[in-house]
Amino acid sequence: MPITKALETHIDHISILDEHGSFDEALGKDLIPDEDLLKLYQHMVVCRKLDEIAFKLQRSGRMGTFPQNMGQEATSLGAAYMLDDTDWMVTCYRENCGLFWRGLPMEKILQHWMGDERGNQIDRKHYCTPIAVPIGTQMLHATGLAWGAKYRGESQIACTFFGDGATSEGDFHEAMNFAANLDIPVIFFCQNNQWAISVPTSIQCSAPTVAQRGMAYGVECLQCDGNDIFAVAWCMKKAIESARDHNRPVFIEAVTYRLGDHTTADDARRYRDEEEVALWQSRDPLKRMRTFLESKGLWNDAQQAELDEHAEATVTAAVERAESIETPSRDDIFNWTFADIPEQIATQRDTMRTTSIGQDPSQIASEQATTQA
Amino acid sequence: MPITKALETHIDHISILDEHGSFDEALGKDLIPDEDLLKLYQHMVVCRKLDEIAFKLQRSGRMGTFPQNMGQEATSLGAAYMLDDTDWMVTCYRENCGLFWRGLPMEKILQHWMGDERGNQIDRKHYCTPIAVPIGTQMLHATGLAWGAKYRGESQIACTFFGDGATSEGDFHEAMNFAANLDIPVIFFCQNNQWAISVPTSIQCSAPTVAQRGMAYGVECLQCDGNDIFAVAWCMKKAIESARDHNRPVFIEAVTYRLGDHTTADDARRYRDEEEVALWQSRDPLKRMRTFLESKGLWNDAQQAELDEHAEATVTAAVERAESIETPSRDDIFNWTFADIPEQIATQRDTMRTTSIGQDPSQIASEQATTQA
Amino acid sequence: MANLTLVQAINLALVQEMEKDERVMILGEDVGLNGGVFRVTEGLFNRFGGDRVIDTPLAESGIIGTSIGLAMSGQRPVPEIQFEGFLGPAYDQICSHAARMRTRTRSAFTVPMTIRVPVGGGIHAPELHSDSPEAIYAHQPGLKVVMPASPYDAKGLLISAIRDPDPVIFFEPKRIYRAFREEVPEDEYTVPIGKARTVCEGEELTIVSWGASVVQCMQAIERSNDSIELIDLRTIYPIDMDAIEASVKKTGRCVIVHEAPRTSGFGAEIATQIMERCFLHLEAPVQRVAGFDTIMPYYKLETEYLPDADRIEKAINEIRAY
Amino acid sequence: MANLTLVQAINLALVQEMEKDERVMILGEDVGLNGGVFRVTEGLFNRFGGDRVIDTPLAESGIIGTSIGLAMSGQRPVPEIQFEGFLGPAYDQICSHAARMRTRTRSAFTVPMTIRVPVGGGIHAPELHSDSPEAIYAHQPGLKVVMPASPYDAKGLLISAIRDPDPVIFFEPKRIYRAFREEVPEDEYTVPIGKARTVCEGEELTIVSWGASVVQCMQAIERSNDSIELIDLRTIYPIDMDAIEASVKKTGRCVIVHEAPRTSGFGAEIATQIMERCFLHLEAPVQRVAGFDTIMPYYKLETEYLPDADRIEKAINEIRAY
Ligand SMILES: Cc1ncc(C[n+]2csc(CCOP(=O)(O)OP(=O)(O)O)c2C)c(N)n1
Ligand SMILES: Cc1ncc(C[n+]2csc(CCOP(=O)(O)OP(=O)(O)O)c2C)c(N)n1
Ligand SMILES: [Mg+2]
Ligand SMILES: [Mg+2]
Repeated sequence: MPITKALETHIDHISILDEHGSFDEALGKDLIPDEDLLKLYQHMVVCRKLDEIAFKLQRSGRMGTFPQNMGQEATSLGAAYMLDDTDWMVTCYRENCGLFWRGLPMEKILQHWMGDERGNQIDRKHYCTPIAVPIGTQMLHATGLAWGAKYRGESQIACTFFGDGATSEGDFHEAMNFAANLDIPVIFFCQNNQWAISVPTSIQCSAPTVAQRGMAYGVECLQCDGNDIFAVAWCMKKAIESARDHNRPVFIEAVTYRLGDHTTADDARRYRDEEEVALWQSRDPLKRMRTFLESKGLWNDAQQAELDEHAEATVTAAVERAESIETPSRDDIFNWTFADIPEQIATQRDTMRTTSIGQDPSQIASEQATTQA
Repeated sequence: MPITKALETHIDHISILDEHGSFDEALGKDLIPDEDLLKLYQHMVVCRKLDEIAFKLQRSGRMGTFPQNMGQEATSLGAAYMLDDTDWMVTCYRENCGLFWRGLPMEKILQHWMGDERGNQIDRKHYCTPIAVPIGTQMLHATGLAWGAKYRGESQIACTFFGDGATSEGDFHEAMNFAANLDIPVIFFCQNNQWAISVPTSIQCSAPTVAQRGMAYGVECLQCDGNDIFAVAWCMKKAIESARDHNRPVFIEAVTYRLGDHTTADDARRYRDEEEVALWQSRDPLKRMRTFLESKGLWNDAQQAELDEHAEATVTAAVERAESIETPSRDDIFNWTFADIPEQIATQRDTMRTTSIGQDPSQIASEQATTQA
Repeated sequence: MANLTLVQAINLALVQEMEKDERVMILGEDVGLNGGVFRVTEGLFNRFGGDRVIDTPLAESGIIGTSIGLAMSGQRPVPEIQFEGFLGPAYDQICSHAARMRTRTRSAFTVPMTIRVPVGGGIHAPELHSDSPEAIYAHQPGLKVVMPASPYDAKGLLISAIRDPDPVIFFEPKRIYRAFREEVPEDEYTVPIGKARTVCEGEELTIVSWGASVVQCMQAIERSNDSIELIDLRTIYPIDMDAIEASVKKTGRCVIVHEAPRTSGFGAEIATQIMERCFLHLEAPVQRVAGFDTIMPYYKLETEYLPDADRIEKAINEIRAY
Repeated sequence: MANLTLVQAINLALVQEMEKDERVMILGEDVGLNGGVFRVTEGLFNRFGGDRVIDTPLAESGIIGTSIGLAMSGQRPVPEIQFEGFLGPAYDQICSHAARMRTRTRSAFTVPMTIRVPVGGGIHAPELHSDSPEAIYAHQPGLKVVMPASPYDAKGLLISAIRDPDPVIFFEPKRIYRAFREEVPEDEYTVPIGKARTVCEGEELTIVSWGASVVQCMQAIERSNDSIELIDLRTIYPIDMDAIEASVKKTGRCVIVHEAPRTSGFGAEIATQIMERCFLHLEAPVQRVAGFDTIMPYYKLETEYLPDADRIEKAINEIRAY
């Protein structure tokens, strides 16, 4: 046979709780206990509240740019929920919901977007890495972090999060390829939220799925409804097994939608239709979860009212904490460049406001002495 | 259905004339006329002779590093044969056989590896780009070249060549992704010769095929026996159609083998088995072609003897031409940096051996005058 | 004549060059319908269509690498990199290919491409949105590096850059994108690459600067009683040393102001060439007011990092007193 | 003590650090069974196994990016980039991440990583195998940049680099990989990062150089009748200006020699700091003997490009006669 099949393959799409409220028992049963479901839902609501308040803070000049999570809460949260507490979460900047689940204090995120590096001074016990501004670069760090754990014989894995846009960067390819070929336990979790600022996913990936990006490396690829926390959890379960037990990376595409602007510096009305937004609003993971909980008799309006209040209070308190942190000192510009600050930098620090030289100011004096001599 | 198929796909492997001499009439008939077959074979033999002579030149200090084509002649040649003369061939450094088919003078290649930029001063009528030293980078240029042609409404396409190792670089990913999403007519032609210097393909790509790299972008992916010029031609025909008529890129993996060292600076015995080499020697595209031609009564020993002589003479003449080219002038270091050489570079050029300053030497004089004044 | 911001002047230059020359194409992230995150390419997508104003995948090496191919094929690409901090992924294509193609092929292939990049600090942006990497690219032979400090120059220099037969990195100081307006002729004109501009003349001290810092230099000069000459470099490479030399030979004193880290910043090159050319005219060492050898801080501290009129004034005084 | 080449000295340092510290891992292209294209890692794969000496996919950004992750996780990666011309694809990971991680996270995460890179011209290699990009990385805050000029220093500096808590780019001048041997102690020792070495003392002129060019400087000094002090920088950043200042204050004259292009090369920084610190001691402008503002030529012309003893001698004479 001159034409033979060198490979046959396919991609599964997972959906458990769909936008019409139908729930697949076969896959969904026992995936998430009811008490956890309640916690997860409450968590999402708090995170959504942060989006609302952060937006106002930015508009009133109390914060810089802020990227909202709105519409995508189920993705990072579903993933964080399934991971062990000591697995690395290597995120981008649109995973607040998952990070808070990890215990990362909300004021850290606020502080970061308020222009203070200490927001990224994350206690290592959270196993979270700093916000990654350059798109597509952090997957390599995730690969290295997981590799390090594997090297030391630890069972820790890494899960790295990124957008549809990030999959266009070369580093994404290199990270997946390293993980696949060197057997490194990383889960590559793509939040396909349909947009990279103003550029639609079709320009990042014109293939039928983003999930098939992973086929290039021979790793398992899964696509799921990213607004369905059950589907996310199901995929994560499979992926965690594959990574933890077999050192095999997995690629997950969670199909979701960025309900808000790209950041508070953006105005999405310039480039996308109201209709599209409305359609996705009907698929909102918060609504879906609430309806589901209500249908199970686990939730009611009174509880919601209480939760809304709690969310407002939680976020407001975090904002207060963030705003009450003292401004960093000028010296901080210099003191973190190296473990030991070289003389040259120390001099720049010590003279930054007293002389323009940035060199040992005694030089000026001595030179002047010489001049006069 | 909670688990649905988001995608089903496969990869075809093409083989027409196999290593045992069996020929698939269904696919192979009329693909290459007999008279062309003879020319192609002769061409391969000449190219193989260049490898042999270049190796000796390097060993005797008459040339720098040289990368042999040995074992891979059918790949670039089969591709060049199928392309139009005005389609771009955007190569790496292991495609001499295809480039000579294009009419690129052999002395150009020699001159390049003898350390002379003029070896890359390629007449644009050949539609070949310079030798690309940084691995994996030239596919983006191919994409741009094809894009330019498409923009101007020309029917020209580009075919870019690279090794298995190159597919690990981020630029490879970005090039395929641009071509796929912006509908740019480029053929991505991977010569999977099993090695990237000392690193086997399994470390570059542990997936069952390299061909599936293309699946990430939703483009057509083909795998063929790269030592079978018919299979290469068959894939190219399909790919050219797709690119020229539909602006769709195609990814071709030609499975072949680097019979020689990586370059003359390498010693492959350090890292690979004799047995593996012997196996692939039995699949040598030149042997295969000769046997086929003989079986069709198109070739005999006398013709071979004549061809061997012709090859030796051709290569020797090219070497003579390359070696008789005058050494470039010192000024050449400077004269090609910009279309108009800025004053500063001109001064560096004009003073490089007369003063160390690299600045206007009149300065020295005038400053000295001032000193004395 | 119209009273334009720097953003508007650049937009106008792009429109005029695209109308004049079919080969000009704009490509980058969000440059299409959205008009760029700074709105520099606003209106171009509607005016020239999606074939000439192209939203690309999010991949800087891809943007520059395909632009190199486009240029080699005869087009005049004007790729945009969204912020200077994202030049990094494209560094290799810029330095290993764009800068070398002419030399490598002895002009058989050339790369007439203008890379537009917003540059510098002071807009309260996140990390990697506030750097000043001009010295990096000035050190790479085969590149021209341009940075206008005014709307008039921005238009004229950009037109020169697009018409230039070689690759140009066109840095746009984002702090002054909309900081002030200037009369900008509607007709096309060019400002030559490689020629500095004397912003104001003076006898006692020369300040050399470029980009957004020119504004701070002017503030410091206004405060000072000394007679100070201000040179806006406009082009980093090739540098206009003749202008600097003439000025420093006159004044005998020089202060260089830039945002980039001090060590190995472009100020060092200028100071060294001044020493080479004006040694016996110098009354004091050339002084640098620059960013520090540290990562540009997040925005709570960014004004401490950027050279301001205070620091420039100190330098002036120190050098005058030397 | 053994009489070793620079390659052997580096190999020895790697062996000793790997034996001492389990966290040390080597990764790169062809570093495994093949022992690296220059055989610097020869024998390590067999000795330490494939978990610690890893042949990676052919992807420089991947090598550095995963090394950053390894370092963040507590390892001490020593990635190799095969030639300095292939640092380009890794530029972004080096400058946007490795250099910034400590500052960005206020030391919550750090990147103790040593990037080994063969550097410089003179070995008759193809394009992009002969460059000298040290000034590029010296301009990036957060990186240390080291370049030994002798086997003894190579071993001691590499051990310091591997133990350093911050990222170090360790440039290995390939022209002198095997050019000469030197006594190298078998015991481990360190040479501190940030301290220059006075190769020979002199009274009339100071030469500052680094890497392979130190050899050409010594040739020029041997030819000269003047009393010349030669300083081998050893570390580019942080620079040992105290050593240079002391020498130039004594001699009053200075020549800087480097292979990299002249404009914005690290020579400019040194010359400028000399002016800042020794202005009234200088008898002549500091002189640079450097590569040119052109692409490093292919090997037929490479010796014309590289500073040789003739050009250094001319500089000495010009500056002495000034
Ligand atoms: C390397 C790099 N290029 C460009 C940018 C500017 N930028 C910030 S976010 C963004 C879009 C990211 O899209 P995606 O990856 O889909 O993530 P999303 O914002 O949708 O969550 C761009 C282009 C950047 N931060 N880094
Ligand atoms: C960016 C870059 N990294 C490393 C090298 C050094 N190098 C030259 S050839 C080569 C292997 C290339 O392998 P492959 O792509 O399979 O091509 P082949 O030589 O097998 O034809 C390497 C690592 C390079 N030239 N460019
Ligand atoms: Mg997105
Ligand atoms: Mg190969």
